[in-house]
Amino acid sequence: MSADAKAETITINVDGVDREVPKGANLIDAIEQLGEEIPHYCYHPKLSVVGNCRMCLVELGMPMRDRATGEPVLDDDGVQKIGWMPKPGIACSTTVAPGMHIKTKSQVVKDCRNGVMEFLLLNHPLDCPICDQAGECRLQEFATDYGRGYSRYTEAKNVKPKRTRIGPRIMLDDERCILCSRCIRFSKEIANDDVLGFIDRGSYSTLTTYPGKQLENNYSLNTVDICPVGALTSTDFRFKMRVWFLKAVPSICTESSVGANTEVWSREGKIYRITPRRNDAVNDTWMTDSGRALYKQVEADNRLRAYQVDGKASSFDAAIAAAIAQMKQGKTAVVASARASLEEQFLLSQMVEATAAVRVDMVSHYGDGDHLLLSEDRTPNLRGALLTGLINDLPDARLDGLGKAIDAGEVDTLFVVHEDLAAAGLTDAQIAKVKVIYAGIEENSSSANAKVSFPLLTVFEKEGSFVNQNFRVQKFHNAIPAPRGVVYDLHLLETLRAHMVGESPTRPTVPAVWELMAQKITCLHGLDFRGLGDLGVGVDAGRFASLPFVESKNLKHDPEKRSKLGVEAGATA
Amino acid sequence: MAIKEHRLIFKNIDVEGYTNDIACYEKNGGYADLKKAIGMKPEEICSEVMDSGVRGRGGAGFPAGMKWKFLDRKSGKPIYLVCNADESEPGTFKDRQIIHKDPHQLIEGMMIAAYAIQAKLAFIYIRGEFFEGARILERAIEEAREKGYLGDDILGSGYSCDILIHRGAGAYICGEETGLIESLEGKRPYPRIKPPYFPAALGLYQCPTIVNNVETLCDVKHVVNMGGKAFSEIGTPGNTGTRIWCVSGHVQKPGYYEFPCAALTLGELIYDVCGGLLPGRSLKAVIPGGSSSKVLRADERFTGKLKDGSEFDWGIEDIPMDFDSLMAAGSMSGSGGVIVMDDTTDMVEALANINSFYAHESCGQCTPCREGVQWMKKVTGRMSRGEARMEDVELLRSIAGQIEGRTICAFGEAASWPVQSFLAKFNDEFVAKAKQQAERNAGSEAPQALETTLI
Amino acid sequence: MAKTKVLERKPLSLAERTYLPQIASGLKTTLGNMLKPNVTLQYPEERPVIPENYRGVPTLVRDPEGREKCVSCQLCEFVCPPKAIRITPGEISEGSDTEHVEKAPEEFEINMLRCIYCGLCQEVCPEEAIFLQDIFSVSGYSREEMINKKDKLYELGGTLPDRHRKWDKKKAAEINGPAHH
Amino acid sequence: MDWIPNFLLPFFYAVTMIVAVMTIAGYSVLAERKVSGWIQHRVGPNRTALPIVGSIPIIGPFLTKLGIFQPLADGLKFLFKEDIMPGHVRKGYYFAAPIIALVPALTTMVVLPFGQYVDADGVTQPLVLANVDIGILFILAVSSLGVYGIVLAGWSANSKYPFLGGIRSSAQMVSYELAMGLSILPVFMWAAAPGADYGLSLYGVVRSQDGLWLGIWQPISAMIFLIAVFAESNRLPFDMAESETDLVGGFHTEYGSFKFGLFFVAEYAHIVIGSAVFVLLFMGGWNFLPFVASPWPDGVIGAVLSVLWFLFKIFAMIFFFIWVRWTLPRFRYDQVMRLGWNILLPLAVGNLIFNALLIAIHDRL
Repeated sequence: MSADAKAETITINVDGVDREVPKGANLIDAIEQLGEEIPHYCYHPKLSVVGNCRMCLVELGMPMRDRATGEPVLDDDGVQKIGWMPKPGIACSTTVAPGMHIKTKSQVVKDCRNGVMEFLLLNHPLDCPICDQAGECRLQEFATDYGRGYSRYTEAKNVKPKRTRIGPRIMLDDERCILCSRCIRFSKEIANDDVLGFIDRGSYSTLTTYPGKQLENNYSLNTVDICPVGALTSTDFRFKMRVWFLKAVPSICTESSVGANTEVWSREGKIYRITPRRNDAVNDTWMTDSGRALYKQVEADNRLRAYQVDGKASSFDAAIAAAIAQMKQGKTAVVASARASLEEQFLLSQMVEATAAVRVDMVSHYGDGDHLLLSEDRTPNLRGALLTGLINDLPDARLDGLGKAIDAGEVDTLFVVHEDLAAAGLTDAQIAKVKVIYAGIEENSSSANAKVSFPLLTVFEKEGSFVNQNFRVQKFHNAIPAPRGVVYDLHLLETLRAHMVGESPTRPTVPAVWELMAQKITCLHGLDFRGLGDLGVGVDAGRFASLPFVESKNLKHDPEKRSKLGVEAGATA
Repeated sequence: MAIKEHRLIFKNIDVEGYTNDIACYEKNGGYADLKKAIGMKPEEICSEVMDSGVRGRGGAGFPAGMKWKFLDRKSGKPIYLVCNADESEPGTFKDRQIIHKDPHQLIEGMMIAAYAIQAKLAFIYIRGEFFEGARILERAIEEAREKGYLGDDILGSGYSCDILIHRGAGAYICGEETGLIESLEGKRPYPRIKPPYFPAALGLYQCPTIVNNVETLCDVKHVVNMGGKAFSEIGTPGNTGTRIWCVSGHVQKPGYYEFPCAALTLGELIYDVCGGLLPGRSLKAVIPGGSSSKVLRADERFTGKLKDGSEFDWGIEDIPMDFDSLMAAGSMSGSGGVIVMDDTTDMVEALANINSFYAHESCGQCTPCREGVQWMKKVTGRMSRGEARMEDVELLRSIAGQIEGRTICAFGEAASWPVQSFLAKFNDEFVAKAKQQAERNAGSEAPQALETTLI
Repeated sequence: MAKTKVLERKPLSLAERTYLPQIASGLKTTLGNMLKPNVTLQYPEERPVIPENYRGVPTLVRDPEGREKCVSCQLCEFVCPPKAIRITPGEISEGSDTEHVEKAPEEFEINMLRCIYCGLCQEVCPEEAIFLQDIFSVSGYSREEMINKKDKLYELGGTLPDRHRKWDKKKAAEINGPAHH
Repeated sequence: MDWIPNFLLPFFYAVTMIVAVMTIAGYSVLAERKVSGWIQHRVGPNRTALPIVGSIPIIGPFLTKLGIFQPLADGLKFLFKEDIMPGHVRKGYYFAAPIIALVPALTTMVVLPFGQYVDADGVTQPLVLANVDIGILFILAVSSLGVYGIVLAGWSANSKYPFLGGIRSSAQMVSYELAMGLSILPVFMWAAAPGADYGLSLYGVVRSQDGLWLGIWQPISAMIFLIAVFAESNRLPFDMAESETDLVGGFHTEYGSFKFGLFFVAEYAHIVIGSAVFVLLFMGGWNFLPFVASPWPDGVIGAVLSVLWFLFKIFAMIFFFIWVRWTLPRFRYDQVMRLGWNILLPLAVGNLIFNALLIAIHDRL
């Protein structure tokens, strides 16, 4: 919420109590900010309003004014009379107005909710035991609040198609659908892929895709998130685990520099799904389908799982010793990564100092953006590398400069973080010429030729922060434990640095690294890790404004505004 | 026939030798009023219509002049006029007669109205089942266009407006203003939520739009013809002009009859105009304004106060046929479809019939109507099949109560009012039926209430 | 303050103070008991009558058609106080007879070393698939043996009558198609 | 070649005796379990069957049901169980304790007469391993050594519960030894009247009960002795040394397998010996009934019958032991002490004085 929005509030009367709400807000959102809830199904803050579920009916009234004179109409006590509307109105299509009176707890409102609830449940199958939505289902929640507890409906329920595959990642169960049309509106308004719609009429209305089309855009799984019932389910998560066993940890999507806010759902150290987390400054309530599949890297076959020296598994201490011995021979070059967290990049820069590295390189990973939540830069933390001073210019896709340096014999040892040297353009001859110390998540050409290999952790196994396309620093948390025997990335970097300068290594924590960073990096003055909050903080990055970043305009990023970044960042902080 | 019809709109209809081509229409003074209107300022026409007090003939009875006044003219967006010819209310068949037999009258009325509101384009949204009507209208429009009554530069006035015919796909809900607009836009006819989508401000393609009934638009022609003041003198104050009553059901001579408002009572309409009931039958109930209006029971007394303060005490035959009196009697004149039922009618069957119509026509957008109307149909269907349970009457009442006033459009009321009024007025009949059937089915495998528990 | 009432004890007579008569009467009592018939059952040969609603070993039951009832909703796993239940949910593949049920457990384990026979799993089961039946003696030579797997659970559970036939109704509705209009 | 009667024969007799006593001890365990079961409306051991004997029709199942083979199984089990020794015990004493507990119990039987044999000459001879004149003193002296086994067990276990049990046991033994000794003095004062053939001989006591049983003549002595025997043999209601409710298992908490078995056997051996002594002293030994002349014929048959009759009385006593066990609750420790010192000891002293006076008066008359 920006500062000026906070300033403008109006007073409305909720159930007899005057409350302050933001001006121009939707009534449901306004009430939600007061900590209460008006039950609703079809309304979604990021979608258009259709008002078809009728769950949010409330009694509305405005202070009465004489039509002719405009004078307030007073009752016997001299208090302005309230003109209650004769029929209950839906809160979702109502914008708050000064002096507005609403009743959310009156008998009429309760009757409305009970009635709508009963109607919704009439043709809803008793699928809860096999329904993936159970546990986070709005229908279940409101049924406990407003349901009757038994059914007066003795007729046969409607039969509609079940288990319909409407897209590569989406399964549709029409019987469960309550026709709220959120998915239709999302596909049309947000994903710009208008493939969903209703066929048939009345109680037989059926959600389906346009003939011959599928719901296969890269945002299709958001329909699963916004479906208030279990009509749309994710084939990836389907029947894998009940949600009440899962623990949600806030995290950041590493797919691209958008840095979508996510929640990682795990049970007993196994991740089952990733869902978006609302952040109006970054991703609203959406994320890409491809970003949701990233958890699979945790158990990927090509994961590097053990410390290796000369290709043989070894202990952490032995690997450190081997690496230090190699690096102390001098002429070390570092290939940093934009996939590492801000803290790791900072410690890497410290290590670069400690080793007196010959040069620091980085590899860019660019692809096509979709102008929504997938940006051209496919690394989550390129701007972090700029902030920490690891690099001063945007990286190239190939390590040609490094290759030349190797050819010229300026480099003996390569410390590589994450990157695949062969893929980044080094020839086999060049790689053979140097000793490689590799730290990364996966096995690749770098690890295959490495003298020492250090396994690193995925974003789910550690905590830290990323700097996104808008120079917004956002933190992620530890969702699952690290693989057995693997130390935290920060610990590894600190150990290497300390051994290089002959200190005894400490075990750095993320907040401790932040204390150091806040001192050394101007942009981060006055910030600490905890202060980032769940939604992150934008930092002033005016000095990088002239760099030719590759991101084009997308959902929350506008390159035109880049010059104003600093101002904007200040405002969003 | 004691009371003489006063035919205004139907003046030429059914006259020997009158055809629906433009030559015949012009011969009978057609398009003179359009010429007159073109000579007037649009605001003048509007105020004439306002003065005439003509009320919408589609069902709600909202004054047409008022509706035009609400039009958002400042937005700078084009204004549209839409003629609602989606006549699908059971018991109503007046618009079809106008379209079939005097289409030019409608076109003339529409052009006057379009000129008055300065519409950019006018549409006739005609019910999908009216194949013939659409054909006739298309021909009529072609004829009128040739003569310069519509199209570019109408009658040399510099005002241009054309009429497009849009055939519906056959759904009752398309008769609802905003549903009609959605359908016209090419979407499913889901009625829009009001607020904010009042057609006068955000109508067709989010532009200011006026939607009027066929009969209303024809009335506009006559307002221009005789002047608003003269028009308002037909009928009583507040209930001006003539109305076409479409009488159906158990009368000797069903059909359409045009009378000035309040010119006759319901009794006179049934017994004098329509020749009374079949021999040996007695009147049981009347639905006075299409199936969605509330039923009137033959042996009840209607008492209360009129708007002007006078008290009344009517039997069913004494109710004057106009907007306000029928409203005062607890029903409405609606679209003018008078359905007469005699003592052979089983009210449960009648309600089951009405319910299955509404269940079939519910658009399914909002929950109470989608689920509730279907449920009511199933309950009354069960009752008419002989599988009623004792609690069904109360159940029906409860369902109807849960629908009324909680839906997006007026369909909810249209569907729940018949149920509520049937149950209120013929409660004994429903209870007796339920009891009889429940007793007969006791012990058998009839569906038991509370069989399923939720979760 | 609580009211206390001191009761006067009747002084013991001499005979009572020797305790001998009491001992004698005690001996009489025990001897009398000895001559009464036994109340014990010769367990393996004679079986006790298990009352209905007895909470024995939890088992999985099949419906009268021999289909598995459990849909692996994992409510029992959730509700189980000692966390004795472990379910790996699975999907019924398309084309199977019970395709419309969609979900069935791939693995279902009840650890009888943990089970406290509270019966909450039976109570919570929405499909009436898990029952604590009349088995009261469980034993095994290893911990692994004491973990009842799905096969064992079905073997122990057998078939119980099903009042609801929910899935049959569902199937019938699917075959007859939507009762349109 | 006199080593046969001098050495081999006594050895043979001794072994026979040990086997007999041990068998009776073993079967009293069974009796205890069976009787306990009956008193509690249960069945008791009825499962153990021998491979061949058990499969004999009718008899086999009957014996099995009686639990006849159970003691055998128990004994085998004790023998073959893993012999666990806790690490914290004092090893030597730990091993010695059960032996010390059992040996006195078995030793006392040397002087126990168990029947009589009237030979062809009409001379009546006692059936006893060693017909010593001071039989009762021997018994009193040796059987109280049994407590060393218990005290040693409690102490060597090096653990608090056994230690408490051992201490309790020793205190209890001391307390009741006095009353016990005093209680039997009147018996011998009457039985071994001046001029009698035997002084403190148990055979003499039995002989003196040809008509009147001393139990009837000396009820107070009989009672005190009975109570003391209960206390000495650590039986309920005096099993303070074991007292599983407050001391886990008492002195033998740390014992298992065969060592525990030895304690077990020792306890039952004590019961058997105690019963035998009581029968000898107060219940007329192998005499048939009070005031009824023994109907035993002369010769071997008579001897066997007398022995059997004697055994029957012992079994009755053992049954009585068990019966009491399920009737009376265990005493509190202070009650045990009070009973011993405040009641039984004065009573025994009083009884002694009374009898002494009575004898004095009797002798004057």
